[in-house]
Amino acid sequence: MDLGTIIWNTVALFLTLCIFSFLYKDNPFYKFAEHLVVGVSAGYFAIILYFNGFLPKVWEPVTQRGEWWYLLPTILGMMTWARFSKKWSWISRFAIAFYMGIAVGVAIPLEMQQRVIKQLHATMLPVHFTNIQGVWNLLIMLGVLCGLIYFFFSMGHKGVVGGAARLGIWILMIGFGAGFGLTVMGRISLLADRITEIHNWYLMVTKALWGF
Amino acid sequence: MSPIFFYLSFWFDFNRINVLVILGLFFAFVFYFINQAKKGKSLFVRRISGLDAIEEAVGRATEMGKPILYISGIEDMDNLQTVASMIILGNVTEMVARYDVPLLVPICRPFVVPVAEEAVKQGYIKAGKPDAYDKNNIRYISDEQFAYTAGVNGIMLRERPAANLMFGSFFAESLIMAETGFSTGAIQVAGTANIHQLPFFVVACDYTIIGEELFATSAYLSKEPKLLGSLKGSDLAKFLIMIILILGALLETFGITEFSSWFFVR
Amino acid sequence: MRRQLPIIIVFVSGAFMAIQYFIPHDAGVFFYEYGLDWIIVIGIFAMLLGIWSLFKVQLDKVVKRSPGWGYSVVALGGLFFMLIGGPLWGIEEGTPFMKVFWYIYTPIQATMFSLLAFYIASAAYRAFRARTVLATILLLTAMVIMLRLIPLGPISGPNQKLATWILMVPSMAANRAILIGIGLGIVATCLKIILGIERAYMGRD
Amino acid sequence: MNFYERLMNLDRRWVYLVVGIAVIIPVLNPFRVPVYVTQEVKAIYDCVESLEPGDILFLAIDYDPQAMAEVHPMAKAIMRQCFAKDVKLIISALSQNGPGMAEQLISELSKEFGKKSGIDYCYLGYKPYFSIVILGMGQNFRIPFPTDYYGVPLDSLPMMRGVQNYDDVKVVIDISSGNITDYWIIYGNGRYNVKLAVGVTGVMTANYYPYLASGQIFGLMGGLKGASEYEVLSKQGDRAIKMMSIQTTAHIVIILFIVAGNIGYFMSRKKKIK
Repeated sequence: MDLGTIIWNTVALFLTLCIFSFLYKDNPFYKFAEHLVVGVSAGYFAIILYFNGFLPKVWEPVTQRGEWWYLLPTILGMMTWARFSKKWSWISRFAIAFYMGIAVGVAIPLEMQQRVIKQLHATMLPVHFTNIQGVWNLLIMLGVLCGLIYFFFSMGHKGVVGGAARLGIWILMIGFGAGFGLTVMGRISLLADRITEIHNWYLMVTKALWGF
Repeated sequence: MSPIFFYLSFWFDFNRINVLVILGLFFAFVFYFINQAKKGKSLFVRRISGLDAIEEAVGRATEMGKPILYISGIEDMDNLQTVASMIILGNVTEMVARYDVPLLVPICRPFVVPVAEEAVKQGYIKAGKPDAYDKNNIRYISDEQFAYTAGVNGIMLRERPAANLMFGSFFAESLIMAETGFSTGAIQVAGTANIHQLPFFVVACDYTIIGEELFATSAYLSKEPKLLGSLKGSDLAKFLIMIILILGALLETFGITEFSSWFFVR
Repeated sequence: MRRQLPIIIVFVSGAFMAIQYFIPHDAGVFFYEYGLDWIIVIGIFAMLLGIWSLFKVQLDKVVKRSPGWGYSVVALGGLFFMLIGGPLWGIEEGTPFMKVFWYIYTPIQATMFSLLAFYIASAAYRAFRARTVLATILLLTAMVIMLRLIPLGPISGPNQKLATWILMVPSMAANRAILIGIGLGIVATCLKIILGIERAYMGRD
Repeated sequence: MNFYERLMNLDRRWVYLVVGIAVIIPVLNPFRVPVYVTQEVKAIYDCVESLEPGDILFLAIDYDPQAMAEVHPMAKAIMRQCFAKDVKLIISALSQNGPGMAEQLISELSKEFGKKSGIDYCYLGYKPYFSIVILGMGQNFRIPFPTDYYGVPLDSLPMMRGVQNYDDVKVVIDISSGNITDYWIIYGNGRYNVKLAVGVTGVMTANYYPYLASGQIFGLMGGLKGASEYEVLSKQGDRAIKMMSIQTTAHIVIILFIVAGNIGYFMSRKKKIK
């Protein structure tokens, strides 16, 4: 075990404890770690974007493969820099417009397919009382119907609609409760991992110092 | 196969005709109601209490002389929840501009910065207070989820906003932010369409905007007739979906599967 | 031109990308992938805006000696170490750039993430009170799901069955209803943006 | 403030402290907790147990290394159970980052049981476009995989002689952390009628119960809980069971806090009404 590894791991341990100290209350250690991670991560992402984004998506296509059409988004990208000037900042709107147009256009058919039609298809199941699954299918369908009624905006929640919407929000709450309960396990695992890391540091240092 | 059909199949994916038909119907509904709205027909919208709470939160911030924090989620502008969030940000700014409290907007993705700047600036202009716009309140923090969370936690604890408004696409950071916000005593209104995070907002925030309500928010807050019209179009689509569902299940029960399999997307 | 052109651009590019979905032709696929590349490339250049915003806010604090300006020095230090260190040493494993990534950035972000174990407990303690019908439903469902992981002897069997039923029937129905609503909401929002009805995000002057 | 009001308004830091302790203790001293075994896991165990020596089981290791904590113990326990019973294995790894991890597991266990590649097991490895691979294997394993992971042609492997496609394997078990499972269900079971069971991560579990109900899969293991159940049944390994001790103590603590909060709430309200 070389000294460098021990020092780096000790730094990591220190920062881990800095963040945990936040559980008690805000304090200088937390502030230090917070500002450090903000600076480091922004720098890290910028550099990674350069190596894994700019080089393969702009530089290499244009200079090595002669795919000149990649210059078009490059120019648009540079237009966002117009925001540095008060007078010219409106130019950046063209970039925003292209970006939004593409994002929105891709989303229209995909969202309709993935969220609406797929769920619709999955819910059209035989409903009957001959076996238990048929009954469950019926309940699922009724649940979906009530849930959808809750999301009606142009009708007040009164009368029959109100009753169905009320049932709808109950069903949504069951969904949320289940979601909450299911997530606890994963979060506990995360904490267990951090504690294991701290324990490993302890084992490493005791081994280095006293040889056991 | 007829030659025309054969030729067409090069230019049109017939596997996806169901998507096209449903989209076409949906567009027709929305157009129809937008036109109705343009003609001046008044359109009713039910109450969404979480959205009424925004006004209350802004009012309280004014009384306390403390800022309002607006968090737009951690995804880029190609996520439609972020887009919706930016539109809501414009509406909220208009509300905030009427009072004299600062609006803080920490941001996670660089490309959201210019969009948020425009939205906030327009909000102030619309409220007739263009000078109140302060560019420095819209801050990029970090692309990294938890670095961003750490930064937002810092703002919550040190600038002590009276209200935290969280609209957009949130992931695991939702509960960290909401719990920190709760500990500072802020009123919290949150909305997201990420189903896996809704439970945490429901548990930790004062009001939660659920799923589709997020996309109805701008119509609700602005009361602009055209937007309300599209809301009505969506409702009609939902009604149609309910009928299709019932019909599909009934046919399926009697062993007729052609109807439901038409909705299968390859 | 400042007002109308962006709206036209949104409409044309949006309609184009929506239509290509229905074209099985290779050209459709090419434009789809190229279109997504546009978004990525524009995003890359926008990074400069982000870095500048961060730099300016932190530098302001240092220059004005606002309270806690020392921490801003830390943030700026971290930022410039990475910005200069990346090109200087490269981004391969073992360089100082990656050491900072593994031993400074990773432990902080992993620990932030793990705070959720505490927050999920405190949120459950505070909010799961049987005050209203809705709160009671939320509380009971979460309890049934959490109890699966606790050995309860004879109760374990029925509880497990109940938990499975909740996940299979009402919870599934809830998720589907929300998903369908969201899908419609998103498509409606997209439509409004393409048609220029909703354009607050782009400025109006 | 009386006792009940205090019970209701505990400072959140007490909650943090107790949760911290409830996790630290079992992390440092993991112990075995009793695990309730569900029918959907037992069905998988019984099926593997019913295989005769020489039968072939197809194990699809379709998860990324990130999901290892949850699903790796499943793959491990099933593989050990098969090796112990002299059941032969065909193994694929259709997730992009998975093949190296699968290879490690195979070489570790084959050494332990003294099993040989090509005789006792055949590791096919990775090919992109999993939906096409799953369909292709329905025709013949040799279509997507002319050679195994180590580059040996399938025809020269003794155990693959006469083994063409899914018809020659008794059962397929897919362990996955992504949507590859859907394709095993749609293509593997739907098209080629393979007898299929799946093991998935905790968050995915709920989505697959309908397939269990409709009989498209005969068994389902979900997350760490499912893995620990399989370990209990097969008596092969106890990693997941020990990890469960952390979950159990933490869940007990959280539930106790919820109960305490509600007792405080109801008792203090009762007092006010009086």
